[in-house]
Amino acid sequence: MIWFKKSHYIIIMLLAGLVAGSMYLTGFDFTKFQDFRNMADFISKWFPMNTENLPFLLEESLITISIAFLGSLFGLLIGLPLSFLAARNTSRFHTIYFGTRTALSFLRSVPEFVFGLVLLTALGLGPFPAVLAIILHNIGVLGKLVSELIESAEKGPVEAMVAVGSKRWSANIIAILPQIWPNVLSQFFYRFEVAVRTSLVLGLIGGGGIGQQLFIHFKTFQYQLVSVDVLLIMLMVILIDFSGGIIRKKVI
Amino acid sequence: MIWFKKSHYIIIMLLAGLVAGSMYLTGFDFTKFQDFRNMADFISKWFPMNTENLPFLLEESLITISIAFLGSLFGLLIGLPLSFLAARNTSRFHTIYFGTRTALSFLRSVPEFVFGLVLLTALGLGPFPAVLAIILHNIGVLGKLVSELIESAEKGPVEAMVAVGSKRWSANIIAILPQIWPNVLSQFFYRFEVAVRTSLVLGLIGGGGIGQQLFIHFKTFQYQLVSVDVLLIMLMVILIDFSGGIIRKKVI
Amino acid sequence: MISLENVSVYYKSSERPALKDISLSFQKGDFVCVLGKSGAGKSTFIRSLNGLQPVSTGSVLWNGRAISTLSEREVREIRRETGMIFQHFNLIPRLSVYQNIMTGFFGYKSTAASLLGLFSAEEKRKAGEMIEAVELNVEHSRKVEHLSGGQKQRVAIARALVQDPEVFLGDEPVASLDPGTADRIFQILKKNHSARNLLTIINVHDVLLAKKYASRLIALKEGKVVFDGPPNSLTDEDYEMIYRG
Amino acid sequence: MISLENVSVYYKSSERPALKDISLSFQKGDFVCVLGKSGAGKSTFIRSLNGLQPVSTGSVLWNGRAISTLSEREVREIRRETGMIFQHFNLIPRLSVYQNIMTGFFGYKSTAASLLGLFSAEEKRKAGEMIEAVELNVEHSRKVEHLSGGQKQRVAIARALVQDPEVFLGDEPVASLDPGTADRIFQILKKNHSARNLLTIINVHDVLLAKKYASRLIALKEGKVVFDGPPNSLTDEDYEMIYRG
Amino acid sequence: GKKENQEESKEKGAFTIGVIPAQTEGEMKGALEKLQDVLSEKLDREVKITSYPDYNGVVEAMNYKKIDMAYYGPLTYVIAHESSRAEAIVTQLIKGEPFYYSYLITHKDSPLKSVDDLVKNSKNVKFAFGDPSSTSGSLIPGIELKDQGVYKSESDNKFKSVQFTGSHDATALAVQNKQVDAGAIDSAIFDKLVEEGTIDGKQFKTIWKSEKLFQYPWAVSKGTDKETVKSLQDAFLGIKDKEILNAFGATGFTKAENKDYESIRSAADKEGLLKE
Ligand SMILES: Nc1ncnc2c1ncn2[C@@H]1O[C@H](COP(=O)(O)OP(=O)(O)OP(=O)(O)O)[C@@H](O)[C@H]1O
Ligand SMILES: Nc1ncnc2c1ncn2[C@@H]1O[C@H](COP(=O)(O)OP(=O)(O)OP(=O)(O)O)[C@@H](O)[C@H]1O
Ligand SMILES: [Mg+2]
Ligand SMILES: [Mg+2]
Repeated sequence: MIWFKKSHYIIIMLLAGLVAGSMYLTGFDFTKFQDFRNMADFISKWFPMNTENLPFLLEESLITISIAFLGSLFGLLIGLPLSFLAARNTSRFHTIYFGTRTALSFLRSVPEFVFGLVLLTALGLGPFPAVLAIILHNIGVLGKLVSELIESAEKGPVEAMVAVGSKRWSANIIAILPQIWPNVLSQFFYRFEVAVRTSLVLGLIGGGGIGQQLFIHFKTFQYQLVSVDVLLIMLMVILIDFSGGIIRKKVI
Repeated sequence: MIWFKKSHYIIIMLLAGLVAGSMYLTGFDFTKFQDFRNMADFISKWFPMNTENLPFLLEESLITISIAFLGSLFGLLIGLPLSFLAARNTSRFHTIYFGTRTALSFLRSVPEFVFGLVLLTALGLGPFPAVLAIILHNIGVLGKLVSELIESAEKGPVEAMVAVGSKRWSANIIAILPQIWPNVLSQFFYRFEVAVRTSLVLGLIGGGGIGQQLFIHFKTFQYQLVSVDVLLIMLMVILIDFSGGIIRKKVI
Repeated sequence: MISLENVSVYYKSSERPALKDISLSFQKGDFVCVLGKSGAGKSTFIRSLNGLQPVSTGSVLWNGRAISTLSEREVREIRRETGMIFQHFNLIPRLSVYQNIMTGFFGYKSTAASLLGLFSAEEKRKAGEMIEAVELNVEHSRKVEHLSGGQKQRVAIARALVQDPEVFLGDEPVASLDPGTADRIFQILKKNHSARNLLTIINVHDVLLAKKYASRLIALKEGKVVFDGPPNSLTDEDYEMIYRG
Repeated sequence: MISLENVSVYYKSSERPALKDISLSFQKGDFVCVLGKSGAGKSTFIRSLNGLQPVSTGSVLWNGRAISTLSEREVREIRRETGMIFQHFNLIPRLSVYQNIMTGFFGYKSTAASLLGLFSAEEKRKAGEMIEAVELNVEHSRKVEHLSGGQKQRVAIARALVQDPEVFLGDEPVASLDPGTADRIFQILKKNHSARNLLTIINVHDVLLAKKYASRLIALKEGKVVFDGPPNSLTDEDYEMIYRG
Repeated sequence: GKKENQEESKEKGAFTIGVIPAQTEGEMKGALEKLQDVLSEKLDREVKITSYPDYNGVVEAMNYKKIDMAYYGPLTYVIAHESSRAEAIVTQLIKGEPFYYSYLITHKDSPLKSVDDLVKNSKNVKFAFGDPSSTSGSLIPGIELKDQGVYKSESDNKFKSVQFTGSHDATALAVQNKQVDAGAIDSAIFDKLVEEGTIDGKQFKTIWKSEKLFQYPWAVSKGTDKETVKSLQDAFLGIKDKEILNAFGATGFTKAENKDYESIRSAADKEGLLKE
């Protein structure tokens, strides 16, 4: 018993219990997988793809990628400073720490489509409210994720800056940012990806872009167009993923 | 110019260009914020909340949380091993590294509701296909995020294990896991949160839980019930967030 | 200048105190070397001097005022006058040699100037001079991860030196250096010390080096002061007592 | 047992080679200490011996076979017979003192046994013994982050010792230790060495320690071997030449 | 939970029905439970009714026999019939009639008085459809506009802008608030919104009315035996319970069959929505 303590077993038992309960509630049962043929049949309906409207859909994709880009970039620009306020080791007063955490938690807890709905009423339909909804949500997500990276950063360098007599903020930023930067980038690109997928939900309520097209095609059962939309979305996600990988490699 | 190099300015110019282009495409314009009254009016429709059916909705929330829990836990259990194959510093062969990355990227790029739709043709309506859709998606997401944590872990401890003559896998696991564990947990709880929100999209196609209720209420304009659903979702997210924070504090 | 009154330090995850009821005082002009076995409390001692390690009981006084009662601003002023070299260097990863050294000036700069990297020509000259002094003949733009152990340590020394400190605290600043370089670094510290009448306190394992440069030796054992006096008063019995297994 | 043939090592981010055309050979029974200024290439040298640092040109031979031509399995067999202490310790963070030391047995265990923590009573006894030997009197369950510098180093030493290695490679294994403890550690290494006729190669800055224990001294300067011989043949001029600024 | 056990209960012989609350407002849970009891009794078999927010999942589920009966919109039904031979058996009566219409509406202050005006001024008109899968909010008016030569698709049309509001309710409000100049809407829902006071009927003009459209059908999956269909029809026709009827905005139920939706089918076909 070198790595495991008794408490670990208790945790495992507890998890197992929770898993069993959840399985019961969700009707988890692999024997239900009788009808593989159904799946194949269903997927076959998506092909051949209907590429008639491709130029238009590409245009819409461009809008989606713009929505996602602005949503995640501005989210990061606002969330990053907040994350320092929301990290235990860099936040100065407990009240600020706690307040920021709560605010971020709130932003994160509101589903994007609720933000979208509310903003739509003030701004009209279109991509702009979608961008704002994604920004608001991303502030919450990136603020939290980055704050946890900050909390698990090495303490030594910060201590060195403190010992130099540096101002609190220069110390925190200069000693921590270089440490967490590759992971911050990785989170940013991940959120960028997610924002492309989020445009689906926002498309449902008129947020524009390829997400809206997808829902229109979906609701009219035009699966041969849906497959094109999904493919475009997948390509965008993979593209972002790929370029994120390259950029990250440069900084690591 | 100690921290900034010429290349940084080029990057900033480039970003600014992209931002401007994206703003143009998405009709980014804060002057559109004329109709605050609309927003207030719209939000006022959500209140007072209609709590008649609260017990039923709580039950549905429990299903949602079960879906999210299974979806993220199994996603982690499968994604974690894969993430070691998908990290440059722990993956042994370039082909495996590349193959796993591509597979994860693919899983991530498929919108959850596509998985959901395909699975429900074999499994019928209800939460089970939702769980599987979330698992599949989470394998992609957690696999990638954890692999990037692995890549930015300190190399020293792994080197020590290699020098001991340890088997490749014991070396990677024992030297890296303790380093990244707090951030892995943070990702897990974050994905758990996200899965609760994802249940919304899946609710649209009959994935069960509070998401399905929310869409029903939304489509029938029962905003006073929508507000209850949203509140429940928010509470779940905050609850998960909060317990995640506590658990993470224990391991850091 | 600095004095300790009944200072004890207890760590959370350890049963025994790291420092136990220590009372000492240091004046400008003292060149103190602190000896002691591994685990005796040397690092804890040096870190408690500028308040990096809060004391559990007792107090550390700077010019008669307890550090724990000072405002954040006052503590910062003390610290920027105090150069410190850490046992594990505490360099900032992913930054270059030069960037790491420039952070030594942060105590005197506004947050904006620090983060924008606005350094005067004088500061740059100074940094270059210190890089020379510690014999760092590597590319200035190399990331500190890509240095040898002793080179890392010398970056840390240069960072502390550019501060032009009034008080110099070193936690085994030459442990990773060869005897030749170690001696030359001590010469620099000593020259600095004498020229500007500093207070220098250094933990060191190399007793010969300590004897050669110190004006006062202190030895810790299990968190207590077991020797305090001029180098020539350290007898072989003392030595034996300090380092016995 | 180990020999180097025209070994050179170039690092990507550095212009000069860290090792330059080195040819040497070591036999069982040699107790070698490697001297050299900071940055001379000592760490690079010791890391190239067991293949942790791939060489740019030339080759490192174990029993006549180039390490670069061996299968992964064979390399692993070599490494588990080789105890290594790193300059920066390379302990595993967030694991305890005891857990870190137990990883020393990993070379001899299956992945499953390693990860499940299945260790024999004999192994546990051995670990306990080594903890004693290196005088680590801290709680075994304490996380290694909460140790003093020298205590960390001793955990690293104990981890290498539990391997019962045939070859012992040390990169400044006592740099963070006081002279008393350092000497006692060297005694242990020497005793081990003689009892089992090992090959021991240690980088060390402390020339007195090197002279006291080594059967052969090697000095590196700017990546080249500038001295190779028994300790008593090291003249003051040699010393001067090795460490000159 | 109970609905998650649908699959199992089906094996045990439960008859599963999916309902999409398409043109109703208000919680219909109570009504559906009542309906469930009525049908159970008449079929002498356990019946499970679950409501779903949208058609797609339900259509696919019926397609693969995961569900036995569903309440569809006419267009959705036609699509479901085409892909899986779902059969309409019952529809609802509203004010005694199984029909409704599609309206094109404008604000009363609008200069647009007819479809001709709309066509002539299309360059200045912001037009709103409802949900893209809606018969009266999208399909039928879309065809009319196509015939008039001003609309081909969302990307290719002569309007200043075209958008899908996602629902009839939103379309009505958008017209009332002058966010759009004209919109397409379900006549029955429009009347209901006026009745409920959600919108002010006096603010609107109807500038076009479609042909009769057959009401929302209840359809069973392919291969449902005659006997079951018969008992279902009997059960529905016998429903007089106000709560159930109100949930669907209906005054009663009547028999329906596939050919009642022929006009919608040809419309959908024309739109290319049926090609497999
Ligand atoms: N990762 C690296 N990338 C680039 N250059 C490196 C790297 N590691 C070491 N070097 C350079 O190679 C040379 C030899 O380094 P090495 O670490 O072998 O020196 P050393 O003799 O161990 O020095 P020390 O006593 O300071 O530990 C040095 O000039 C160093 O700057
Ligand atoms: N963070 C910590 N948590 C708990 N105990 C600690 C911590 N840091 C140090 N200690 C303990 O306090 C005692 C003194 O530690 P300190 O680091 O001051 O020793 P030191 O004299 O600097 O030793 P060395 O020469 O090995 O660096 C040691 O017994 C050590 O185990
Ligand atoms: Mg120390
Ligand atoms: Mg070295």
